[in-house]
Amino acid sequence: MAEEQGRLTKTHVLEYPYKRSVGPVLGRFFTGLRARRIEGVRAPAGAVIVPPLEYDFATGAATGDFVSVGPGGVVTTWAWVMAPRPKHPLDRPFAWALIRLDGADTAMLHAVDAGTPERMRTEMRVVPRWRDERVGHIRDIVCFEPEGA
Amino acid sequence: MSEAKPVRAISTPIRLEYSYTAGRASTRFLRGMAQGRILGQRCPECGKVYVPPRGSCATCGVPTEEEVEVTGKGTVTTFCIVRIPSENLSIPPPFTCAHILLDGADLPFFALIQECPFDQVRMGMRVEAVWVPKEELGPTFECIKHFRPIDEPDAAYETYKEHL
Amino acid sequence: MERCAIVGIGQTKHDTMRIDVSLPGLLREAIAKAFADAGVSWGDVDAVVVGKAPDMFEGTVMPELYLADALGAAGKPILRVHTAGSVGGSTAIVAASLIQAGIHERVLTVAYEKQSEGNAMWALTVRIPFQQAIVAGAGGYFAPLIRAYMTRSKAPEDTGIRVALKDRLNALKNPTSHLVFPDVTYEMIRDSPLLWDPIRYLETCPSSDGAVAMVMTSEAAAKKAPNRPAWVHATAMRSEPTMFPGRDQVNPRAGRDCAAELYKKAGITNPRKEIDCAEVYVPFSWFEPMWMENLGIAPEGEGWKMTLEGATALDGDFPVNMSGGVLSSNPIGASGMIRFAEAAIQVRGQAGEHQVPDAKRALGHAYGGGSQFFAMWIVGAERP
Amino acid sequence: MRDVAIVSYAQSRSVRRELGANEVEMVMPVVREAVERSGIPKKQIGFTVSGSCDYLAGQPFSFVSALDAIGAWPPISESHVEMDGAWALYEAWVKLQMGEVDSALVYSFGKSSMGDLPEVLTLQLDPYYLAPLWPDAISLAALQARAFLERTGRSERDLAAVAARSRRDAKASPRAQLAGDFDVERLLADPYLVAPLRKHDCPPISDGAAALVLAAGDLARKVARRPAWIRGLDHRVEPHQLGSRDLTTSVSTAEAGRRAGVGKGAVDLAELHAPFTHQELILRDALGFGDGVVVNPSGGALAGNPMMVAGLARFGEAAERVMRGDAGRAVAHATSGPCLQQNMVGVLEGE
Repeated sequence: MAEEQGRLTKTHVLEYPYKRSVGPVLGRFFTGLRARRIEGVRAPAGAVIVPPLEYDFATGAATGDFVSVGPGGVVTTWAWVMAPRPKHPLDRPFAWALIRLDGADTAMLHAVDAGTPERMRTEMRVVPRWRDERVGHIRDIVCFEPEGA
Repeated sequence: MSEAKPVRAISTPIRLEYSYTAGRASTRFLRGMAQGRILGQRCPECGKVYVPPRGSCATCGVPTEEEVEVTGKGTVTTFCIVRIPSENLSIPPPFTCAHILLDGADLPFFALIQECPFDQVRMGMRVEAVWVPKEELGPTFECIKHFRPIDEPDAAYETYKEHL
Repeated sequence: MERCAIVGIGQTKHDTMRIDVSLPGLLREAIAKAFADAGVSWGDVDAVVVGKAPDMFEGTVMPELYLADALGAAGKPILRVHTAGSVGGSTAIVAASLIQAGIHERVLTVAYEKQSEGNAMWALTVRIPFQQAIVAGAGGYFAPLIRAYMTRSKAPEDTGIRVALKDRLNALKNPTSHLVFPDVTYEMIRDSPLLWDPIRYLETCPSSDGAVAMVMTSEAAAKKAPNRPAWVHATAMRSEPTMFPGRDQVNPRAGRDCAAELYKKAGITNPRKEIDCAEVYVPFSWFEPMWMENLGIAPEGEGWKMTLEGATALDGDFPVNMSGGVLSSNPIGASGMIRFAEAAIQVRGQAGEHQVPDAKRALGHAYGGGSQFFAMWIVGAERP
Repeated sequence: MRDVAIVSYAQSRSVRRELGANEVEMVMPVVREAVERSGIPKKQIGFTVSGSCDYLAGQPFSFVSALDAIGAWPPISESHVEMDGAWALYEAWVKLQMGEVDSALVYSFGKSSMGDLPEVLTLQLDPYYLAPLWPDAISLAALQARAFLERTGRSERDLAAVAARSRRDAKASPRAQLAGDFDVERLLADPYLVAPLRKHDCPPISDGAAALVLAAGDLARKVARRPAWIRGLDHRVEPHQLGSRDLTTSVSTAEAGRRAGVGKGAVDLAELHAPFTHQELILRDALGFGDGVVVNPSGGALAGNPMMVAGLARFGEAAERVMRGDAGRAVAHATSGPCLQQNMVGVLEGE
C-alpha cells in the first residue's frame, strides 16, 4: 500500500503458470524443435505454413502433410528494439523479424541477434541459434542470427 | 533426445503487474477503517445505505455522496460453512462465512464468523466486528478481523428476510 | 424478423483435461460435428460468434483474435460475447440475432472453456486491491443463497441429493458427459463430503474442458439442411446489479422478468404445460428447485415438490437437464450454450438415450455472475 | 435495413492516469451525459451493451461492477462484448435491426494505465508461438511500419506529418490527452523507440470511457434535430499469424468499407482508429480516400487512446460532427488486434 497524490495505491500481481496441451500438429512441431528440426505443414491449396497450424489460416480447412523446412530463411520485415524489455528473448538491443524459412510460404516471428541495426536489412538471410537445453518450446530457438556470422 | 516422448503440452507462465488506485468511495471507506470506523454512503434517491460504499447506487444509477457511519453490530442473514481448502484461502477450513446486515446499513456484508464453533452459526444470530489492535489499524478491509457472536437475542426472520 | 433455424449441433467429449487436443483443436472437434450435422463446410459460413468466460481462465486476452484462423473467420465478421456464466446463452442469442435481423444467412457459433490450461478457482478468487477478499470461491458465494432458499421454502433437506442423483443418472445416457458414475446411488451422494455446507461434493459441478458449436441459418438456407432443424421461437436476456439493498438473490427479479418476456414472445401462457422439457443452468443441485420457481414453472416455495414428485426426471411431466446438466459437464464458457444446444437437440429428436419422447418445445436457460445475468431461449420442432 | 442513428455521444477526457475514479466512477458520468443528451428517458432505453477487457485491470468480470454505474433496475436487457466498444455498438445495431427495440445504450471503458499495456496486449497473441516470446504491441507495429514504408516508398517524414497534424487538430478537442504544435523536423530528430517508430508515432496510454445512444427511425427523428444515420456498418477479421498476412495493406478494412458502402458517395470526413501513424496511411489507402477527406479532426487515437474506447470514440466523434452539420457524410472506423487484424467501418449521414 502506498499513497500517490493523496490516493491509496497498491500493486496487484496477476501470475499463473498456464500449461497448454498442444495437440498433434503443434506437438509434432515442438517435438521437432527439441531435436533441432523445423517442420511446416501443407495447406490444401499447397502453401507450406510455418510454424504449422492444424488449419489453413485462409479458409479454416484442415492442413495435411508435414514438410521439412529451414533451418535458414530470409527476413521479410524487421523492427529494431533499442531497449529490450525484461521478458524479451534477448537482453541487448536486437531485432524482431518475420522470417520466411527456406521451403515455407509464410513467415514466423522471432528475434534476430545482429548486434547493431546496421547489420539488419529486409531479405537478409538468417539461421537459428539453438538452446542447449531444449524442451519442446518456441524458445528452444534462442533467436536467429545473420547467416555466416 | 529424439527418442523421448512427443511433446504434449507446453508451459507458458504469465506474470503481469498492475498498479491499483482506490476509487473515491473506497478511499473514504478505507480511511474510515484506519480510524476504526465503518463508513457507508446513502443514496440521494432511494435513501438506502451502502456499506461498503460503491460510489453509486446500483439501482438508481446515481452517485452516492452523503456519508453515514454504522456500528460494528449486525445480524447474520445467511451463511455457509467452507470445508474445502482452495486457492487464495488464508485460513484453514472448516470456517463459516456469513452475510451480515450491519445495523443502519441496507446491504449485507460478507465476512468470517469466529470465536464460536463453526457449526453453531445460525440465521438471525447477532454479531459484532472484531478489530485488529489500534496500532495495526490501516486503510484496509483487514482491520476487521472477523465477526463474533454477542449476547443478544436472535433477530426475527421478518426483520432481515429482505436481505437474503 | 427473419426466422432462425438451428441446423447443426456439435459437442466435444467433455473431460477434466483434454490433453489430446490443442485449444483450437477442441473447438474444431465440436465444429466438425456441427458442420457434418448441418451439411456445410467452412466456406458456407458468413459470420462467427464466439463465447467464453473470463480470459484469465486460459490466459489469452480476447482469444477470438488468435482463434480467427482456426474458426475459418478470415475475411468474415467475428464477435466475442462475455456475460459471465450466462455467456454461452447470450452468445447463442447474439448469433441468432444476426440471422433474425436479416444480416447473414449462415452463422457459426461456438462456446468453450479449457479449464485445465489454468485454474478457474484461482481466477475467480484473485485478490483485488481495495476490494474485500473472496474467501470462499464460487461455492462459498452460492451456498448461503441455498441455505436461504431452504429456510424460505421449507424444502426437505435431501432435495439437493435427489436432484444430483437424477442428473447423474441422466448423464449416463449422454455420451458427451464428463462426470460419469455408473453405480451412482442416493447414499453415495448423501455421504459425499460437504464442501460449502450445505453443498456436498456430488451436488457440485466439475471443472471441464469442452466446446459446443451450432450452425444457425435463415429459413431459406434451412431448406437445404439434411437434418430436421430446431426453430428459435423466442430469446430474452436480463441483467441486474450484483449488490443492492433488498436484492432477492434466491429468486432474482432479472430471472423472473427474463422468463416472463420469453414466454410472452413465444406465446406461452402456461409454461409447465406448453414446454415439453428444459435444460437449465444448475451448477449446484439445489438450483433446480430455485430456478423452477424463478422460471415460473413452479409456484414460489414449491419448486422442490417437482423434484420430489419426479416431475423433473427424464420420464416426468417436465423433464429438466436430460443431458445430465452442468452437474455432469461444466466447461464454464460453454455450459450455457450446451443448455441451449441440448434444448435444440431435444426438439430435433437427436438426443438418443436421453431423448424426451415427442419433445416439441424446449427451454434453454443460462445464468451468471451473482445470479444476475440471465439468457434464455425457447426452441421448437415447428416453424414459429 | 431499418434506419438507425446515433443520437447522442459523451466521452471523458483521455488522461494518462485516472487516479481519482475507479471504472464505475469513470463510466457513470458519461452514461448519464449520453442518456440525458439523447432525450430518451433511461428507463425507456430498450437495450444496453458494453465493451471492455478484463486484462486491462487484471481482474475477471470487470464489466460486472460497471453495471452498477447505469442503474440496471428494474432489470434491463443487456449484453457485453470483450471487445472495443465499437463492437458493442455493432451488437446494439443488430438488435435494433431485429425490430424488437427502438433504442440502445452503448458504453465502454478502459483504464490502460493500471498495467504495462504493451505487455498486456502481448497476451492477445497466439499463446503457443507468439506470446511466449513476449513481443510487445509497439514492436509488432514497428514490423508493420517497416514493411509498409519499404513497399510504398513513403518515409518516416510522412509518418511524423501524421503525428503533427493529429496533435495540432487535437488542440480543438477538450477530450484530447496529447495536443499541441509539433515541428516535423524536430520530431524526426528524436531517437527511435522501436525502429522505424519513434515516440510520436505511437499513441499515448490513456484512461477513459465513452457512451452513446442509438435510436431507430421515428424515435431518432423525434429526439434529435439531426441524427447521424448509420447508412452502412460492417466488420471483418484477418488471419492472426502476422507472417501469413500482407501487413502493408488492410484487406479487412477495404472489404468492410465496400460492404458499408463507403464508395457510394463523397466522404467529407473520417475518424480512423489508427493507433500508430503508419496505420492511418494504410487505412486511407484501404478506404480509397483522396486528399479531399478530412481525417481525424478529433486528433484520433494519437491524441488519446483509451483501450476498448478508442474505436467507439471514432463513431462518436464522427457522429457528433454529422449531428452538428460539420459533415454531411462521414466514415467511422475501429480496429482491434495486432497490426490492424480486425476492422469495422461505418458510414454516417445527416438527413
